[in-house]
Amino acid sequence: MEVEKISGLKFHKKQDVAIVGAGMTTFKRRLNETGRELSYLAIKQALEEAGITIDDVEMVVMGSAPDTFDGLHMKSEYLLDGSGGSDRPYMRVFVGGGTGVFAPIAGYWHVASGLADVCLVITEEKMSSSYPHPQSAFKYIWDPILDRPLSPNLIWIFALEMRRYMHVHNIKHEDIALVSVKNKANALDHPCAQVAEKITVEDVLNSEPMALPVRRLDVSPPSDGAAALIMVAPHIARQLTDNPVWVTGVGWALDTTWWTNRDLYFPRYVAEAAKMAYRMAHITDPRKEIDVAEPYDPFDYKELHHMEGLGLAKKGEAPILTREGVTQRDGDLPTCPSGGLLGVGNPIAATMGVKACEIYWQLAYRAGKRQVAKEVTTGVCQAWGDLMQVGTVMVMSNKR
Amino acid sequence: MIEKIVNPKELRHWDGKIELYWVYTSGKAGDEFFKKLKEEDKFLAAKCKKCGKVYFPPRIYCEKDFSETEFVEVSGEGCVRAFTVARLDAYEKPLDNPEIYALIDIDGTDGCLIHLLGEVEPENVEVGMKVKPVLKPKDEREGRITDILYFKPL
Amino acid sequence: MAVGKKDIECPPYAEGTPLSDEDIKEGKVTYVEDHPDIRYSWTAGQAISKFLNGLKEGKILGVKCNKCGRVMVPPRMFCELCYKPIDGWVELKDTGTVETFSISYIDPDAKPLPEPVIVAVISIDGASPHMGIMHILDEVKPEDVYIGMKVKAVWKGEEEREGAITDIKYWKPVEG
Amino acid sequence: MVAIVGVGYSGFNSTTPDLSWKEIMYEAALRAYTDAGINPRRDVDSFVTCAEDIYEGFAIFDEFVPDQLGAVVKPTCTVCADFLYGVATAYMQIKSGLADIAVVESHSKASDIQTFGNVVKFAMDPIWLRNIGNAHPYYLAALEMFQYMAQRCLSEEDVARVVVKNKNNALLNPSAPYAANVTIDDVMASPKLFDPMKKMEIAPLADGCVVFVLASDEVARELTDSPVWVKGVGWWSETYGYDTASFSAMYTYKAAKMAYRMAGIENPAKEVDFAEVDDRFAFKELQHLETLQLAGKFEVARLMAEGYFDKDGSLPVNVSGGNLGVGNLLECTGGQKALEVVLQLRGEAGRRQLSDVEIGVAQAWRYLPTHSGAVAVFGV
Repeated sequence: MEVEKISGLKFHKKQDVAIVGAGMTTFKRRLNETGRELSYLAIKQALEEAGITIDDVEMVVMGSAPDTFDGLHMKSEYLLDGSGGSDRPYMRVFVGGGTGVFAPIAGYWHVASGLADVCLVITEEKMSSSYPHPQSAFKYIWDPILDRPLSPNLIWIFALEMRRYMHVHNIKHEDIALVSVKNKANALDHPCAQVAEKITVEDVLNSEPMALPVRRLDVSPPSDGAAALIMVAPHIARQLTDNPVWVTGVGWALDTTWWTNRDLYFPRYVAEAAKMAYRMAHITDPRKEIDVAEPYDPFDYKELHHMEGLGLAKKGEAPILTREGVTQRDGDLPTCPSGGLLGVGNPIAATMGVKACEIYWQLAYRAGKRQVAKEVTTGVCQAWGDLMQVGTVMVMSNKR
Repeated sequence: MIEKIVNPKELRHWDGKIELYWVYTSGKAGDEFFKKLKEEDKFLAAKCKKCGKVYFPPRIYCEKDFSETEFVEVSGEGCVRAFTVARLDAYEKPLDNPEIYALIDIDGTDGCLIHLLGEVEPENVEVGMKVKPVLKPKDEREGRITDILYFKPL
Repeated sequence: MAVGKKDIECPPYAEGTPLSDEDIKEGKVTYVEDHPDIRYSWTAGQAISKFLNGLKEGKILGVKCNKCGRVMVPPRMFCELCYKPIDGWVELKDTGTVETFSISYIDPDAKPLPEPVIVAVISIDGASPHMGIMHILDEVKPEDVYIGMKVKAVWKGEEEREGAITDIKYWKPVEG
Repeated sequence: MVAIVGVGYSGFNSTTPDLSWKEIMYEAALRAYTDAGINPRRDVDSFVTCAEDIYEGFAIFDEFVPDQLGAVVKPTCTVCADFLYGVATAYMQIKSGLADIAVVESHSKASDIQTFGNVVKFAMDPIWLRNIGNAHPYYLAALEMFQYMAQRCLSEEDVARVVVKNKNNALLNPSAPYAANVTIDDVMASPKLFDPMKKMEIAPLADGCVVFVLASDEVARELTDSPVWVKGVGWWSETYGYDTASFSAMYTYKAAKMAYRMAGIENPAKEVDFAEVDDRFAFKELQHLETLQLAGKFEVARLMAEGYFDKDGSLPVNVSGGNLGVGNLLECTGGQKALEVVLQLRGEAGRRQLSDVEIGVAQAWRYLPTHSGAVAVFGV
């Protein structure tokens, strides 16, 4: 089956887009704060880092995943006042789990189109509101007629995809478990982390089975949290900082609803999204030109899967790179230096804090203890969502 | 579409629901408010430390300037700004007892609360009428907005 | 515009107030519970109505597109790749191949299941390659399932069938 | 400049038992692509759908979007807001060079929802508002109406006239399921469900789908000789809480200001030829006309009574029949408004065609319980 190419893009934007500040809350299984209070706390941090006040913000982009978590229909409206949306143009974008990177992409077009010079991007998730378990909310992502009568659990799709990936490339679970080990250890340096710990491959392989091949420690935990990002036009960035981080490429793609009609071993939706972003960023050889990466890692195999989709590894090569230590924080291609979703937590949309925000901090050399060893100029972050359908990719650089 | 079903009996529907139990924590400001109400029969509002706007219901931030707020105590009494007599329930079936909803400006604050009015006939409700909250007995309170049963004329 | 970026060594973060399940149960914080009654009756539409009616008769129906040559299941009224109406209906076999599978120990609410369930994507014989549906496997031990295994649908009795995906009880290995 | 080069729609009906949500989207999209003369698989750079999950009955509706729009493995996203927000999104994507051709879709499958009152309630603040009393959340609109009528010294007839105008306008619109030849006496006799709001002043639900194809200046001129231009677009949120809300549709005032500035309109009452505004509650039309600055604060009701906003008046409003005639289309409300404006500007509005129209305004609110909305200015 042939996938048609994205055509006609000239990228004749009005102005460049810089990131000048980011902030996030701690990610925890359950927080007392309401969603809007969490948003407020994250925004405060981002405004402080950028050195601006809420009055300087012209437009707000909200990213938040299913309404069924927070338990609110139209939840962007509910979150509005704590999200800085009061008395401003305010819009929520939503591509399922991919929202974590899609929200800053939407922030990008708010600024690049010239409609806003200062745009606040806020992502929030309060998964703990959903009882008996946050996973219960995922019952309703399935097709109501063809899938829901089979009483599916969300983990199923991952297990099915993971099995296919392992089968096609003949990958052992041991190699996949290394990702979980790496990310949970990386997260020890993240003050917001929920499940940072030193574990071994054996711990992963012996953890409780959920939907085999997926076991407990292959999975990131549900969390509450929020993250914010400030995106500005060049003339504003110049006033605020000497070294802003530029958004050089964005891309997103949504694959067919009929996920059972596709071969799941390769995330072509990520590949298409990456192709768009790389073309915009003039990247021809991502493996060489990308210095640090934050692929989406809600499950350990997903990091590998997405590295291949992003062109950071050849098909089936990501587990080998991981085994050789290339993806460690001091490796040649540091991957998920933040600790990712596996270590820091997975408040669906608010994972922007460990994806887009982390790449910003890495490229601005502000990541503190998490700063990668090598010199960095270009980084990529990516998220994924829906029924294994969405790829969202953003490329950033500290050189314009 | 090239072909379509012409026999309406062959058209299908599928019934289902979105059914979950949600637990909403009241949050930082809400927790403070409801605990105070439950234990001490007192009402809290929140005053912006920068612009002085007094929020009711209270919140930990000023939504206009994003400054912090501080709690201030208020009486909980207020004036009716607008009201309506609702005759349908959420299923659009007639309510046995029509409910009077009112928008009540809470004294000493810039905010208001939407709540029920009680101990008054619809025809006697007026704009500007002073009302005060009627609380559940202390041992029945749960720390929720429904601890206020309704507002009644002062 | 204000003063500009402060020199912060570590990226900023805000501390939330963590709670445990016990804190909620013991009423350490105030909270509201809700269990709204939200119901739907989704219109199945042209394609899925016909598919469900087919299941009631013990048939799996697919559709074909003459432009790309694909035979698709579940059926749809248009080919999403060619963006044109489908060219006809095809009755598929009730046998297929396991594309991928998982052994699930948890139910939709993440509670442990008494017995693990085997779930699989099964590509249906008669449809194009990888054209599958998700369904349950049974009459096989979890350790004996493999990718590429041939399976066959086990239907409910004719009078029990109601035109639902669950009219197929499960899929079992084809003997021999 | 950004242009609309194709429109398509399906509906509008009170129910659609024969088509699933996917199939109404497909029908509308196919018509829009044919209208624009494009192939979505080859020509479209970005697809935007406007949907709210709980209106659809899914946790993530975005999943079920790409196939029927021809968007498989292409840039596609959901904006959780009204159709006009989607137009704004497509506008920005085109302006930022991410797309040359962008498609905006929105639909309502309200007939799938069995418990609409509970769905709206589910959007209300769970801590401070949702569980007070047992009434249908329409009471929130009634409270706002009460205050608005008091502030503007309106009589019940003033509001009832909106219903008479719109339901009668709808008689000329073949896609308006709630058209009726009602008189002011009929409306006044309709039961008061939420004092002072009457049954007929609440727009009933309807199904339908609207798809627009937007293109950049250059591409639009290649595709068509007579594009309709998106002259300006604005969206604004006032607040969420009823304690901080203005109760006078400030969201529309601010959104309109943004859109008018973009369109270079200084005196909207003079420069705008006709408007399609959100009238899902009859009083909202008056409120929105005022905040769109199409009439003075205290003049709206008088002008309405004088026939100024009739289809043969100086500034026709809701010629399509509005939501009172077409129905409450949920997030597609702005879609129906924008569609009518485009059809009128193109001269394709059939028997309800207005003469000599060049600038039209579409406006939508995000419905209960919000204080957000969007405005778009279209012109030829």
